Formats: sequence, structure tokens, C-alpha cells
Amino acid sequence: MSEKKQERVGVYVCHCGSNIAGVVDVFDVASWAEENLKHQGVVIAREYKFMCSSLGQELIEKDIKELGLTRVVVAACSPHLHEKTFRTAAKNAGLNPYLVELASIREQVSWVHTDKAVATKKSKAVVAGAVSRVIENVPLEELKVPINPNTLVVGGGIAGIQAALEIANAGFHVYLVEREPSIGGHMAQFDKTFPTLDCSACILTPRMVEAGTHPNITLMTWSEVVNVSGYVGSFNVTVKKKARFVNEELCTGCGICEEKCPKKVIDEVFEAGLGYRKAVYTPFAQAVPKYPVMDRENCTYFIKGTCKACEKFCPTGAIDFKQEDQLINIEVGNIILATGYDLFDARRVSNYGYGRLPNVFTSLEFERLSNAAGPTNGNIVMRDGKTTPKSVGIIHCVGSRDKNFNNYCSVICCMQGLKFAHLVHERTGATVYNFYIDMRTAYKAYDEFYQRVLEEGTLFVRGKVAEVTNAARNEHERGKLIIQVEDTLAGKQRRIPVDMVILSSGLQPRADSKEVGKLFGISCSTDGWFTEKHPKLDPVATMTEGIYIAGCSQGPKDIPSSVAQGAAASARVLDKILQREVALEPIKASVNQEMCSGCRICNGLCPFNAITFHEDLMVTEINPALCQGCGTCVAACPAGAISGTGFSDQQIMAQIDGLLLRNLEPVGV
Amino acid sequence: MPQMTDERVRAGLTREEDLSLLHEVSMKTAGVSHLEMCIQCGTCGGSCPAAQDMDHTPRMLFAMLRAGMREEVLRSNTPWICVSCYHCVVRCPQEVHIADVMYTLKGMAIKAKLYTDSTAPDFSQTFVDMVETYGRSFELGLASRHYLKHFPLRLPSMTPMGFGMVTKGRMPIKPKRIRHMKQLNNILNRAKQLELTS
Amino acid sequence: MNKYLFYPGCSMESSAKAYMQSMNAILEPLDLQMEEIEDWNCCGATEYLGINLIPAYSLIARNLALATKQMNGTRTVTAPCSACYLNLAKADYYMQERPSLGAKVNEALAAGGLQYTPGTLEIRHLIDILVYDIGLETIRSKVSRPLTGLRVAPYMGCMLPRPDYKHRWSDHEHPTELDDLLRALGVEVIDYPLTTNCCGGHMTQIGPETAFELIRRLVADADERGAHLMATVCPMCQMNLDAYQGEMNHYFGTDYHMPILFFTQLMGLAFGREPGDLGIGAELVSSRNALANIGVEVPVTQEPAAPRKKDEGLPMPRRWTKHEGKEAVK
Amino acid sequence: MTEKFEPTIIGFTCNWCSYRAADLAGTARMKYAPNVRLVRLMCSGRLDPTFVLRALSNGADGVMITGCHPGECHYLEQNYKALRRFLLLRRVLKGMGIEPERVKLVWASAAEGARFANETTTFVEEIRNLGPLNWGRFIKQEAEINESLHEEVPA
Repeated sequence: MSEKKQERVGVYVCHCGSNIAGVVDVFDVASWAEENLKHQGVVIAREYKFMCSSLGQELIEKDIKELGLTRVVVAACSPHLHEKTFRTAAKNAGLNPYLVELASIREQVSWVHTDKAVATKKSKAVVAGAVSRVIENVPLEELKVPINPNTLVVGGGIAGIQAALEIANAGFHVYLVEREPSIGGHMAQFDKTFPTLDCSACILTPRMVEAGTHPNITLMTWSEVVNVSGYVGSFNVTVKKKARFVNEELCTGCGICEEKCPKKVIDEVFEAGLGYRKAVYTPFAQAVPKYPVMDRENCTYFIKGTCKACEKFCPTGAIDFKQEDQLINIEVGNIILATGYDLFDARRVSNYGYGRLPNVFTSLEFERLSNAAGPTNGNIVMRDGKTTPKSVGIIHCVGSRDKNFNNYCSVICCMQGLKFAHLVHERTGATVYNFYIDMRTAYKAYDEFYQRVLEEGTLFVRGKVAEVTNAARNEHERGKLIIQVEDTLAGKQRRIPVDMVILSSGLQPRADSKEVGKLFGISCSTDGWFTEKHPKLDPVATMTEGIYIAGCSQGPKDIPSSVAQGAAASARVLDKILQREVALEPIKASVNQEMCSGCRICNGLCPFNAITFHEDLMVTEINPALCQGCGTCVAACPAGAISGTGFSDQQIMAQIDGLLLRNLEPVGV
Repeated sequence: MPQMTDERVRAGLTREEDLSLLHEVSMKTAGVSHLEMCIQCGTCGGSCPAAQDMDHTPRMLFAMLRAGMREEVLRSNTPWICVSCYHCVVRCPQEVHIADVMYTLKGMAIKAKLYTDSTAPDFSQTFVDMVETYGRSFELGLASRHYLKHFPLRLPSMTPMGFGMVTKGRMPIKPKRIRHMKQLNNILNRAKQLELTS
Repeated sequence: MNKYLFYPGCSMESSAKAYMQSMNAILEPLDLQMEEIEDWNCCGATEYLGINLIPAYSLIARNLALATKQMNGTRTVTAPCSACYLNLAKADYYMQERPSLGAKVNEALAAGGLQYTPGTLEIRHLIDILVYDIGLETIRSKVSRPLTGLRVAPYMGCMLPRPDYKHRWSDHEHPTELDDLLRALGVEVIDYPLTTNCCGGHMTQIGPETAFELIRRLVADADERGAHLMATVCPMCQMNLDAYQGEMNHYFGTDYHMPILFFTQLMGLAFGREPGDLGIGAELVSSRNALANIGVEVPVTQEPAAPRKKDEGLPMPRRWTKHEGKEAVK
Repeated sequence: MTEKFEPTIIGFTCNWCSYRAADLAGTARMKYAPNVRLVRLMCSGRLDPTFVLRALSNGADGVMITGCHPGECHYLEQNYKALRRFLLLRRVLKGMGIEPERVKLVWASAAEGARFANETTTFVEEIRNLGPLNWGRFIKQEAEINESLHEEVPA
């Protein structure tokens, strides 16, 4: 290592009111540092009541200017709180912000230890570590890359639609990719929305139409993203446009093909298995776009080679059996993932009998049942298609808050259950029971809705339903579904015979959420929800710059929250676009090509494809824009040719020595 | 002494030391009981096929454990009515080992001499005695001894069944004994000196 | 030859002799060999666990320790009784889940010169072996007398599919293993929602009223659904439903006549064996009429001379007896 | 009064999970043993085994490596690489005559402040029971080790 000039280090110990000073002798720490770390270059050590206050910051700025400090250590709270504050202060005083280190003596010392002597001693070690480290810090410059103003939104549910419209309305182009034949998502399947009971289609379809006709939106339905490369500002995305077998240029959406198609299929997706569709179909009347798709698996022509009824009757000759899947490349600067949720498969709770007992329905089935455009024209009837139930039991928390299934609360099921209770009451006059563990009606006007449903006479039973059975024990129960439950407030087991049971099934991550996460380079929680950058303060960003998440792909949520997240994500994207370029954290790995032996050990380690190998030169190169700075390759390089800025070997080694008080003058603690 | 507890419970008083009851029961239960995880949802009480004969549902019993109501819990007939069908165990959303907790409570009730109906404890004890004598259970001896003591009035109506079982060769009149009875007794005697504490 | 270690359990030598007999009758055609654990002892049923924990688990673990000595090419212990199966499986599982329990039990076993490392053995029930090791195809291929026309309620009982520590069963509530096996024999399996409900367990001994109600629910539902008989996989279930059925009828003033056979007896019949070789006739509620449906004639054994008195008079009022039970508690 | 051995331990934390777990333990005022001093890395995948040896040779009695739970890595899968290196490192330590138990790997997510605190206290106890590391017995020149290890430990 080359000879270094002596750095001039300032150490600032924060009292944080009594948060730190109550447990750590801050005066002792400061004077100890000034005396014992002098040989390392500490020229000044101060303590102050609140370093993060403007006065505290000014103190640092003044010292940088007047004492010529070249390095700063602030012993205060966690860097996750105020690193940025002090870096900015340094920058204001003309010092490179990356020459500042924080020593966490609050979260790691004063808040977790009680013995003052021990805490003070540990604080000294932490400060010594930071001083040793900061000396090895080097000035860094943020890397700037240009931002492509186009945006990709994946998922055309309400969150995705909202995000796309916000960006498009701001004047930037959006590619909206949807897997199904139409945008609209789950919301298009609903009848009413809680707590206001707005008609779901009435509020959603205008948005769908707007997205479908917006000059700034390229709608790509019946399509899926198959490949993503690049980085924030310039992503290169490949979209597979599945063959529709309908020429969109020629099709007018008249619906004759669908009418003439002789093949009827159970619609497992839009009608939740309760209704039928044709082999060539648009999932629902207000579908956007209006063009139908042909379901290859069920089309008689594709199976038997004859039929072509659709082709025969199509007035514009739009049917095209020769159409093939297309791969389309698009270039975007930012990506928003709004891929939604899957409904929990209620058959897994076998004691509730879904799939075995005909008159047990899932929430999505009930949505279709109560929807005026649904298979029963909105008549709430039993599985026989005609009988109106006289009594209905609605079971909450199906598959949620249960270690046997999903551990988490699905958020919407309580309100959904209340909505169902209201609809059943209003349309059938049936006796309605709601079975719940805890009634969760947080957010605006939700509890009022609960009050309303109470008023309507819905019978609430606090208890998780044990089973739904058709094994009657007496005449009273014969021919009914019996809900067996402990009424925990009455302290008694009850058996309640009803005609119909509705399971308020929980939400769960898309079955392929982990693969999708991998495709876009973002991570999932163990459950499978996309992980946000910060659960509170950065809920729509991800760890991968330029990729944002919105709606239920991030976790269960209701429509207002999904819309809010869609808008929030678009705001983040617009912010990026308007900046024209983005500054990347300079924590990056780079290869010293002189030292690289071309062993390629690092080549397979990078999950972000930042490492490329030049066969001609037999050396490895790292793309700084793709590098996320994890440092795995740095640690792996046997030649020591890769260095990681911000977390270099020298910095870490020095910090270790400092923490172990190895860099002291022989004075002792 | 029990009188005093009743007073205290009636007055709604909980002493600091009562709060250790839940932990004590959890510790004494085989496996990891998860008892502290109960969310009082009532799945157990709803699932129980014999709940109608219990004085408290299992869920209530767990609430009482939490409240430190030691004597009330140990007097309850609930653990003795439990038929070990495990419906509650597999349905419990918090994976509480309910059936095993019931076994623990039975053992504690016997030791505390708080459960006053001796039918069930006697049956268990008789069974245990048989096993400790022969190494195998002996249904005829067990049933007749037990019924004689606890349901003498029911015996006449049970006779056809006993008669049938014997004539069909399904109830041997003589018990079977295992060969290494002494080894078994050594094991059991040693086991009786041990207790599950941690 | 598929070899397994075998833990019969006490009932197989007494009340469930027919189970043993019929199981032995199907072993050969299925190329199965059951090697009995030498000097095995009672598993403690559900009684020992409620008295004293460590002795209860030590009692069970002695069997496991003995079984490990006979592990010769197989580590699977087969139990035909659901309660035994559960106890053995539970001891193996908990000794691992709670190491302090494992240590204490081994300390006790050491007093008898024995030792058991949890996880060494695989504990399985007879029907698990038949369905998953032998397979339905093989079983179907051995059927020479399909039981077509016999309507059977498949009764799995509770302790077999639950708690299911090792996830061996298709479902906790409505497992299909018994249904599938019976169908392979040609049986018409009825939809029986109570298939894993409780038979009353030890309550026939300590709280008969509770048990009678549980027995009534099972028998009444099978009867209502038109079953000719119920098939069981457990000696305790068979005992409670069969031997106490008369007493239950007496208690409720009902007149059910639901024969309870072991599934192995039905397998034996389907494999062409004669009822007498399968212990058929040892049941108290005779299966003669039920089996006559498929032309199987059950030999008359010395049927107990209907010792029930002509008229029992009034059935015992239910409410009163319940209060009596409660009274004792207070 | 007998003097209790107070080990010195260096902890390596991942910026995204375990460092935040430590922050959370602080915010929640959970108390744990004060013997561990933390180094922040961006990812457990950054952990060069020489860091561990540097710590052990310069006075640490134990090293705690912490990272995100398998499957939850913020860099997708780099914690698996940390796991591989950790396992190798333990073998190397054993070969050097050092108790491999002196190095421990703990998974702790950002939400697991309590876990972080408990694991820390447990580890301190474990090291306390092992006693001080008498590294000097085996090693003369730390530089030699650093070099040799760079060659021996693959990615």
C-alpha cells in the first residue's frame, strides 16, 4: 500500500437528547477519541446535544472549512436514518459526501445495553472502527445515466390502469401489457364495491376505455413479458404477443364469430367457473380491446381440422387461423409491475366442503352470481341455478390467518363478507350469518358499513368455523348445510343449518410471482409477494432501480389502496423521467483488468448480468449501470482484481482493526 | 384453600404468580405446545365432537389458563371428555397441540386432586395398573373392574355385549403377560422419577 | 417378498382377532411378510398419556427400541391399530421435536438396557402399506370375487389421518385411501362425510353417554345413506361401533343394525377367501344380511341367544343422565 | 468475585436485513449482550473469508455472520454464496486447529429484531463457554494466512 498523507478527521458524538447520553458517557467518548485516535488523524472530537439539528450540521460544516477536515465521523444513530443528512452537510462545506461515516451508537449501543461503563467502552470501539474506516474512504461520484421516457406497465388491473393513465396523461408513452384477452383485472368481475356499493363496472369501464384509446398508451393484451435486460433508464423488454387468430386491423368487434362458434367451454377465469364462454370469445361485454381471442385448446378447428364457422360468418374476414405468436421488443426507462393476486383455492380447506358440497361457493363465484352481467343475471341462487336461498352463511378468513395455509391477513375479506351480507339481504331477504375471528374494518367509512350491515339484521357469530357438513343429526338439519362453530362470545358450540355458504377466500400471490420476480430482478417475501424497498417509507419502489410495484402484487389490498399505489408508482416514474437522467449510488464493483487472470470465477455469480467476459482480451468487465453493489464478486475474486467502492477490502479490514482497538496508540481503553 | 381462589377469581383479581400457569402447562406438554399462540378463534370448540358434554370449551380453558385460574381449570371436566380425535389439532390455525395439552391437564388435575369425578382418572389408573402388571392391556379385567365400580347399574344392560364378546372369543378370560416384565418395570420406574421441565 | 416389522397391539389378540385373522389371509396373495416385534408391550392407548408423561412415552419407546434390533433390510414398523399407530408415530415425532423429552425417555430406556434415536424407524399403518407400497393395481389384480353391489360406508376414524405428523395421507378430513381401496375390490363406496369423525374412543368406558351420541351419529348417517355395512381400519373403532351398538340403541331407543367389518375382511372376501377364514361372524352386529346382498353366506356361529330382554321398558331419559354426569363434576 | 470471561465478537451484517434487524432491536429497546461489534456490508455475499480471519487474528474470539433468510436475499441469491463460503471457512478453521463453532451464520430478516438480539446473546454465551481464542499458538504471520486463503477459498 502506498504511503498516505495524514487525513484530518473530525469526530462528532451526538447526545440525541438523553437517548444516547443517558447510557453512554458521550463526553468520555469524545475526549477519548481526541486523545487516543490522534495518531490516526483525529484533530477534533466534539459532543453535541443533537447533531442532526441545523446547529449540529453547521458545527460540522464550520469545522470542515476552518479546521480543514478531510474526513468526518458522526457517532449518532443508524446510518439508515441520518447518513444522508450528514453527507449533505459535508457536501455543503465542499467535502465529498462519501468521506463521511456514521458510527451507530444509539441503535447498537445505548438502546440495547444498560451498563454505562460497558456501553461507553463499546461506543469507543465503534467510533474507533469508523475512524479507521473513514480514512480508507475515497471520494466518489454518483454515476449518471439517461432515462428513456417510455414506461412499461405489467398488468392491466385497476392498479396498472391507474399507473398507465397517470403517466400517459403527463405526456409520456406507456406500454400496458396484460396476460388476459382484456384489461380490467379482478375488479371487472365484481358487482359492487365496498363500502359505497358503487357498481364496479360503472366506475371501472370508463378507465378501461380511456386506457384503450389513449394516444400515449400502447395496449398489449393476450401478451406476456418473456425477457428483460438492461437497467434503470434503458431496459430492453421482449413481449410475447400470443396469437389471437383474429386480425386486429380488420376486426370490428361485432361478436358474430362468438355467436356462431359451436363450442361451449366453462369459463374458469372471468366467470370463475360458474358460466360458459365460446372457444372464440371476448371475456365480457365491455372488454378492452373489443377483439376476441381464439382458445386454441378448445377450438374445434384446431382439434379436428374442420368447422371454421367463425371464419365463414366473419363479415370482415378478420379470422386468421395462420396467426403465430409474435415476439416484440420494446425499450423503456422504467417498469411498473401490477400483476395482481390469485384467489386462495378454497378446496384446500376440506372441512369447508368447497368442491364437495354443491352449495358452498367462493367469494369470486358469488361476485359473478350477484353480478347483473353474470351467468344468473344477478340472481342469487343455489347451484341448481334456480332456488333462492333462505339462509346464507358467510365465512371469513378462509385460508388466511391460518398456519395451515396462509399466515397473513388478506385485508379485504372482512369488508367483502360484509358486502356479501348486504347483497344477500337486499336481493333475497334471506337470513344472513357472518362468521368472523376479528372484524377488521379499518379505513374510511368501512366501520360505518359494518354498522349498516348490523342494522340490516345480519347475525354475527364470533368464531372461526370448524366445519361445513351435510351430515344432518336431526330433522331440523336435514337437506341443509350445517355450519358447526363455537360461538365464542356465547361460549357454546352451535350447529347452524343454512342453504348456502359463501367462503370469503383470501388473496395469495400469483402462482408464478417468484419467476416473474426473477425475470425483473426483484425479490419476493417468503409468501411470494413482491418486496418493496422500505415497508413504510418506500412502499412502491423495489431494490432494483427503475422497477416499481403497485397493487396486490405487493400484498393484499383493497381497490382504493391499489389505485393509490398505481398513482404513487407513476409519480415515482414521472419523477425519474423528468430528471432526464438518474444518479446511481456509486457503490459498485469494478475490475482492475491488469490484475484479472481471466479465471471467470466471478462470471457466474452476478444475478444482474452485470459481469461480461471478453474472450478476446481474456478479462472480465463489470457494467457499472447494471451492478447493484452487493460485492459478492469482490469477495470471490482470487486475484483481488475486483474492488468494490464504498465497501472496499481496505475499508472493511480497517474497520475490523478499529473495532478491535488494534489501531490505538499503546494507551488502552 | 380452594375457597380463597374462588373469592379471588370472583373479585377479578389476578396475582403475578398465577400468570405462570400457561407457561407451566406448556412446559409439561410433550412436543412444542404453541399454547401461548392461541388467538381465541374457537376452532377447537367448534370442532369438538363432545363439546356439548364439556363444562368449558377448549378455547375457554385456554383463556382461563392465561388468566391463571388454576383450580378452575383443573376442576374442569373438559380434558376428561376429550376423545383425542385431533380434529381441533389439525384445524387450529395456530398449531396449538390441543390434544396433548389435554393430557397434561389430566395429569396435573390428578396430582392436584382437584377433579372430583373419579370415573375417568380411575379408568386410566386401572389401565395403567394392568399394563404395569402384564405389559399388555386386558380388556375383560379392565372393563369389568371399571364398570363394577363406576356403572354398577349399567352392568345388566351391558351383559349381552360382554357375553357376546366372550362367546365370540373376542375377550380372553386370561391376560397375556410379556416376557421381559422386569425390564419394562425398570424402565417405567426410572421414567417416573423424571419430569419434563425444559 | 415385502417385509415389514409388525406391531400388532393388544386388541389384535383379543377383541380384534378377526382383524388379525383376515390380515393374515391377505398377506400371502399380496406377497407381504409381517415380522412381529419380539416381546412388544402395550402402547398405553390414550390412558397412559394422561397420567404421567415420561413413563407414557417410555412405554411406547420401548417398542421402538425393540424394533430397531430387528431392523434387517427394513425400517418400517406397521401397526394395524390407529391408536397404536398414532402413539408410536407421536413418540418418534415428539422425541425429535422436543429434544429434552427424547433425552428423558432415553434415560428411562437405559434402565432397561435400551435406546432409541428418533427418526430411526418409519411408523406406518397397514392400509398405508397396502395402498402406497403394494398399490391399488396389484390389489385389483388379486380380486377374484368382486364385491359388486355391496354398499359400504368407508370409516377411517380419527387417529389415522390426524394429526399426520409425516404427511402420509391425502387429507385430514376426507382422505380417499380407504375409498380407493374398497373401490378396487368392486365395492360401491357411499359418500360418507363422517368418515374421520370419532367413534367415542375411551368414552365408552368413562362417559358412555358421550360415546353413545358419537356412535349414534356415525351409525345413523351410514344407515341413512343406505350403507349395508361400515368398513373400519381400527380395532377400537370396530369395538365401539360394533360391541356398543346394541347398548347405544338401547340408550336412544333406536334400532340400528349396522354391521362393522374390518377392511381386511372385505379384501379377503374379494380375494376369494371364505367368510369363516376371515373372522366374519365374530362381529356382534351380524353381517349376514349385508353380505347376502352379494351372495356371500356367513356361517352361523353360536350367535348369543339374543340375551336382550324382550322389552326394556322406557329408554333412559337423556336429559336426566346428562345432569347426572354434570352433578358428579361439581 | 470471579472474573467472567467477556469475549469480543465481530458481527458482519447485511445492509438490507440483519443490519436493519439490529436497528429494529434498538428501536424496540431489546437488550442483548454487548460483546458484539458490527460491520455493515451491502450483502452477506460480500463476506470475504479473510475478513473473518482478520478479525480472529486481531483479537476477536468469535465472528457472527448474518444475512437474509434463504430465498429473501435483496440481491436475489447471494446469501447462498455466503452459505457456501461459510461452510468452507469452517472446514479451513478446523484444519487450522480452531474451533469452527467460533464462526456462526445467522439468518435474520429486517423484521426479526428479536431474533437478532436472541441469537447474539446465545452466541456470546457459546463463545464464553469456548473461552478466549488462543490464536497465537497456531499462527505466526497473519499476512501468510491472508494470502494462502485468497488462493484456497473458491467462490
